[in-house]
Amino acid sequence: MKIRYFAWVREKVGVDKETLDLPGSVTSVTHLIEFLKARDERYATAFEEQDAIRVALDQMHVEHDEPLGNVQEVAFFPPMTGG
Amino acid sequence: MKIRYFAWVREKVGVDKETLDLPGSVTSVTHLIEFLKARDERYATAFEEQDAIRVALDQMHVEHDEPLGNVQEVAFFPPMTGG
Amino acid sequence: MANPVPVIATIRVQSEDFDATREAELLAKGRKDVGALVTFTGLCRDEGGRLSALELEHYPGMAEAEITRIAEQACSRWPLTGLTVIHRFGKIAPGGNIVLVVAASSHRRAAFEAADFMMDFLKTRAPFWKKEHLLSGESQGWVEASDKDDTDAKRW
Amino acid sequence: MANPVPVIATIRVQSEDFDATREAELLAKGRKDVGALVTFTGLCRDEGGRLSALELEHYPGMAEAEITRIAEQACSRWPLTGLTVIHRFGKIAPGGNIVLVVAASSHRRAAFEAADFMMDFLKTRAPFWKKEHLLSGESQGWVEASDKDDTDAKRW
Repeated sequence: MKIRYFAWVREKVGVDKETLDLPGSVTSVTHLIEFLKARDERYATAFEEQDAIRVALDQMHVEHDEPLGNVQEVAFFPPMTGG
Repeated sequence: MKIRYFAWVREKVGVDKETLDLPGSVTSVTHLIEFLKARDERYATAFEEQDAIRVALDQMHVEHDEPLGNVQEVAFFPPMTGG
Repeated sequence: MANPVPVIATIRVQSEDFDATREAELLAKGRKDVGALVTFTGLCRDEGGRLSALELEHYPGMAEAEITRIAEQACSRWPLTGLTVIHRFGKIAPGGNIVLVVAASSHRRAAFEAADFMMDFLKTRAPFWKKEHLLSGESQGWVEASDKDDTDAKRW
Repeated sequence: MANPVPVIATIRVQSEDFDATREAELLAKGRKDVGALVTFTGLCRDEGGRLSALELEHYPGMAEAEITRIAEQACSRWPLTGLTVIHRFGKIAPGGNIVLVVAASSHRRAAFEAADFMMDFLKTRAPFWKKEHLLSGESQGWVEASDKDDTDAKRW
């Protein structure tokens, strides 16, 4: 699965995108965040304030309890500040 | 006193401005309208729907019960449709 | 939210056309405190092909004075960095400009609300009256004031 | 109030500057059914002389997609004759353009509300993030999302 990070999430994780093979137990956004946090200190720091992180599946905003289904691309980022 | 008329009030009265000497009994806008209506059929027609007519004293919107005081200029016109 | 030093609005009542861009640029150019610029342009519609022109009559003197009073309210109510209002009079063909409001502020809500407020009160308080001229060559008569405009103005 | 045939909005996400006038003209030119044109331009402020630039990061692909989704909502909700949205990314100096919304309609409330709606949702849903660069040469960090923006977006 392709994972992208933006803004300070990207800076904390240290990469802007990566492709990961996920275990079958990772079926929702929340599971994916837990999986990432357990990988490495950088992810643990990036996702420390987990509720503040926004997520998009295949470029659509979703909530953390959304199932991952067959999505190709997951993105994590802080609340938007455009406009 | 200088009196001005605009839009369909002007068309019905037949002049765009005139200067009238008013009797001392004409002390408010309402009195002035009554005075004009009694003058001539054209005024009677112009002010037929009296409540629809707006009035300005010295270029400020006022209500019909406003005293005339020492104003120089009275204007009568329909509701505005600019913008 | 009120601005400690309200800006002086630029008000013009004219028969000539205006350049919305130029007016907007004048409010933003060379400044670094303007975060939001809202421009409203009111144009003459042909009402489904019925109209050849609108003719705008106005009350010279009072038109400028009343727009200035409305603009002063806007400037004291919202923290604007600039406000420009231009209202044309005379005969205007479909597609032509009638009215321009440009509101500049550091903040977008202030700019939006001030421009919206100005338009509502220009419609209901500025002494202008529109007469319709038909393509058939007749003069159709005076546009009637809309209740919707009165309702809009009561929002503020 | 809904338009029977919603217009197709013009959406662009680009690093290049835009010309607000030209975009507004494209929506009005040669038409006689446009009565109201509302243009919102969002500009980079220097925050009282503190900033040398804002840097806008965006999510390519999703930025266009999300703005399109917001614009489709606006087009189905208000009877617009045209809608253009341009959002820039990259480094933008104080006084520079960031975002443009132009809404055209026969009616002024529709044009005002659609532009206002677009801006509220661009702020809270379009995937862009601002980083501040200070005059001192440092990078100050990421701009925090404002609660006010969330409140504004909940009005609709």
